[in-house]
Amino acid sequence: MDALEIIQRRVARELKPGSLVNLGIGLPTGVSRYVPAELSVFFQSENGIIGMGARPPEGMEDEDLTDAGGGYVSALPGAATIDSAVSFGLIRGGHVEATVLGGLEVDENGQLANWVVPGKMVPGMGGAMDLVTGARRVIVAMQHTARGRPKIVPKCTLPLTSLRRVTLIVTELAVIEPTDDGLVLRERAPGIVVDTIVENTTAKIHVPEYVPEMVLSVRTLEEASAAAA
Amino acid sequence: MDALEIIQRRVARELKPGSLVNLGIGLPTGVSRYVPAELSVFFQSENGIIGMGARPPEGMEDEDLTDAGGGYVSALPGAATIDSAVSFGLIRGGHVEATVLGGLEVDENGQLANWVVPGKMVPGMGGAMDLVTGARRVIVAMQHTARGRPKIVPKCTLPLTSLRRVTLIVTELAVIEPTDDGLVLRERAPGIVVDTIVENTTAKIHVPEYVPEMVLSVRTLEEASAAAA
Amino acid sequence: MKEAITPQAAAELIPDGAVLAIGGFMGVGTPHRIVDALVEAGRKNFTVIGNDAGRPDFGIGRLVHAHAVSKLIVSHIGLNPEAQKQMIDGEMVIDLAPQGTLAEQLRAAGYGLGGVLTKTALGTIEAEGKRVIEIDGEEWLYEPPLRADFALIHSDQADYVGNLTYQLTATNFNPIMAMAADTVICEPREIVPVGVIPPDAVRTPGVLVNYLIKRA
Amino acid sequence: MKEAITPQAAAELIPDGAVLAIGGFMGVGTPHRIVDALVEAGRKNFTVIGNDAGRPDFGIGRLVHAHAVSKLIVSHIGLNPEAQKQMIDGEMVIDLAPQGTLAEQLRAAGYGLGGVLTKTALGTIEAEGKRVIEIDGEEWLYEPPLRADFALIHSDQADYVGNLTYQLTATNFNPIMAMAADTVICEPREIVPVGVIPPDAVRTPGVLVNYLIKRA
Repeated sequence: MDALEIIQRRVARELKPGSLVNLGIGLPTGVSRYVPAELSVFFQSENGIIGMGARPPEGMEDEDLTDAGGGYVSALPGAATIDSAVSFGLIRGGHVEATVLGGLEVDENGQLANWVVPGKMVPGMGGAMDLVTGARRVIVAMQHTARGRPKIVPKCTLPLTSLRRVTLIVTELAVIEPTDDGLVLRERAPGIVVDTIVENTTAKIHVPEYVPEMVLSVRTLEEASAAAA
Repeated sequence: MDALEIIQRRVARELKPGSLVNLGIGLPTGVSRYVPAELSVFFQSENGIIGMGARPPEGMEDEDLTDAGGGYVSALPGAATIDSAVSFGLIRGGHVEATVLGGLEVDENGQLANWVVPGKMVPGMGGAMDLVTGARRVIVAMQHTARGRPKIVPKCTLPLTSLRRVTLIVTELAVIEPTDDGLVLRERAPGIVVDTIVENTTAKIHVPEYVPEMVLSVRTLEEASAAAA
Repeated sequence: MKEAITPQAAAELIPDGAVLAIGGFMGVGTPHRIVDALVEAGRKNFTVIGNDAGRPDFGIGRLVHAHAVSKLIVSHIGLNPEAQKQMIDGEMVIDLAPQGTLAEQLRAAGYGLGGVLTKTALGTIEAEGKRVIEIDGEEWLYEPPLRADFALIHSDQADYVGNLTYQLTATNFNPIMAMAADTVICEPREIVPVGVIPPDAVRTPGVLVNYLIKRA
Repeated sequence: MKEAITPQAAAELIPDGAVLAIGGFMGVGTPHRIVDALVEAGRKNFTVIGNDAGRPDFGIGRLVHAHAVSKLIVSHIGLNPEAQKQMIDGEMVIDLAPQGTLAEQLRAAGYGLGGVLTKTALGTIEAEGKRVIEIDGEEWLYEPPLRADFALIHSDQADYVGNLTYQLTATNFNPIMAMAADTVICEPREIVPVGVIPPDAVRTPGVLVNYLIKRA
């Protein structure tokens, strides 16, 4: 299982049955592969649809049905079209239960930088600032390090996406929860020892006595409902 | 021709072809009788429809199609349903070309009081404050006096509906325009002499040398288009 | 999938003293069966946000008539003398707000905004004691967001995902209130299978709705 | 009744230097024929408000590619290297804004509001130099209304009254922009007779629309 799959599988287990979820472009998009249809998770694409499904078969694409990156998608039964004001009203008004986004850096305050590298990459924030500020839960799904450089740092050096503290950080090594008392190591990836995680993290990280291994199986509706209750 | 008909006929001539117009409940509602269909004036009812038509024949009423007073109406071809936020967005955003409203008092500043008589009648402002503040043109359609007491006064004694200066006052005696220099008498009703208007008005009113008589015929599309141009 | 419950079961969910946003405009588009169930259950002390006080014993007026409302936030009470009487008797507090302001205040709560900057009511007695914010030399009246514990709304169709459509002037405040409450209970005229309402016809996405009321 | 004109005639209405709000999201729901006509007419110095810079030579990117834009107010330029280049070269000013803020700023202009109070971007570099308004001890970022001279929008259907419907994700900013400009020009996929679009299906009332673009 590669790093991406570990992250996507673990994040998928965070999603609640029947909830509204927004997945960022890239790594987060792949999370939906590990969310079975029976969970009735509604994926929002912020360009204007709730109930987004996979890319349709070749030749059945429609130029009016795309995701936020412009890629073709489908509409699942029960889908709804929304304009940009409603779409971001759902995001900013706390109606999106969870958003899954990539990260460049997360720090000991749980603050996220993921939209700009000054002087180098200025793509614009798109909907990222709205999502990180407004979603009920913000899950950062990213590789633990970038070219060997830790991404979980004492203090973000890149411009923040929001002052808001994210809910959870999921990497191919660990699940880390930002709390009032700082970052807490909640889970480690299968076969990964705590020391490896600490070595690859420059932020101070609290390590409880017992750190369980991540479960990476796909949750059934029954399991997901029990976990949400 | 009674007082109401004079007012309604004269106000009807103010409405522009193809424009969005909001008529208040009561006297203003009757203005639509003197606006021929060929003008394509779109009447908004602020409870949620543009393109409101007359009450349907008995037995063809629908409980989901009413005006702001709860009376049954019809939908003309090209009608559109809107929710309350859009409806008042049209009003407050200056998209309503004209509103016609009744008045309790109008004063030398052109300010209108029409929603409350403290200690006596507190019905609530409904949409009146929004309409007077937001419509592009505000036409006050009212009887010149109430039980002999002038309603066009130096300074409103009743609470204002808005700080905004209304566009035009139409009564059964006169058409009066509030301007930077105060109230100006623009027209007199057929057979009415200027002195009668001045006697029935406690506000200072500027009387130009020549005050034409109101025209009360129903405007054709051709006339209305020429007037609007 | 959303549970379809009886109006009585809905009333059981709603405690005395709750803040209710109730859809409708003079009773048109009001969820009458939920209102009736609240009256029958003898609930009390509600704060009710709505367009108007309805008519005596109709629409929101039915709750007023049952003395179930301690505070009413509406734009109009003119067609309900009972509401006027309870206001004068000091039994019920009435907060009047311009219709457009009310719509924007509810929307602001639902959309995560800090409030509304409007010209409506600026400088009138309605603005007394309220904050005025100057922007580039221009004055705007500040009105805070308005949020409810429960939105009680009406729709035309619903599907079991909770997607809603509205019909004609029964739309009014219903879609706005659906965004502005912790729990949304909808009384649809008809519940249809999932997939029957085209995505472009949905006016309120199902994710906003918590409960549907069963057909009578 | 609204006049149906050619894209060329529409371009004639729009002077150099105008502020344009252009619908679409990565070119989906953008009025491509109007954009093409503006490029062909050699118009210059536009301020363009939109979701994004499109792709090179597609969507709003087509105007950027033609060097017709002097200022771009968008949330994203990441998929258009040409926009990045013109920004770095100082040929084009780019004002980045969060997507949700952009939507609310346009809406505020169309709805007669004094601006937007939001948490989005508060305390970030995007908020530098911007006004923060404290309400009940809580800080909110103030963002001003955003209005255009012309809204150039796409729709699915239109009737000759100007009523519009949108389809799926081609909706995006189009209905919001239709409220936020002095002149609204819509490029529908299809123009149908008046009375064919049911009142409940209309998403933009015709009174907002000034011109329709004829079918190709």
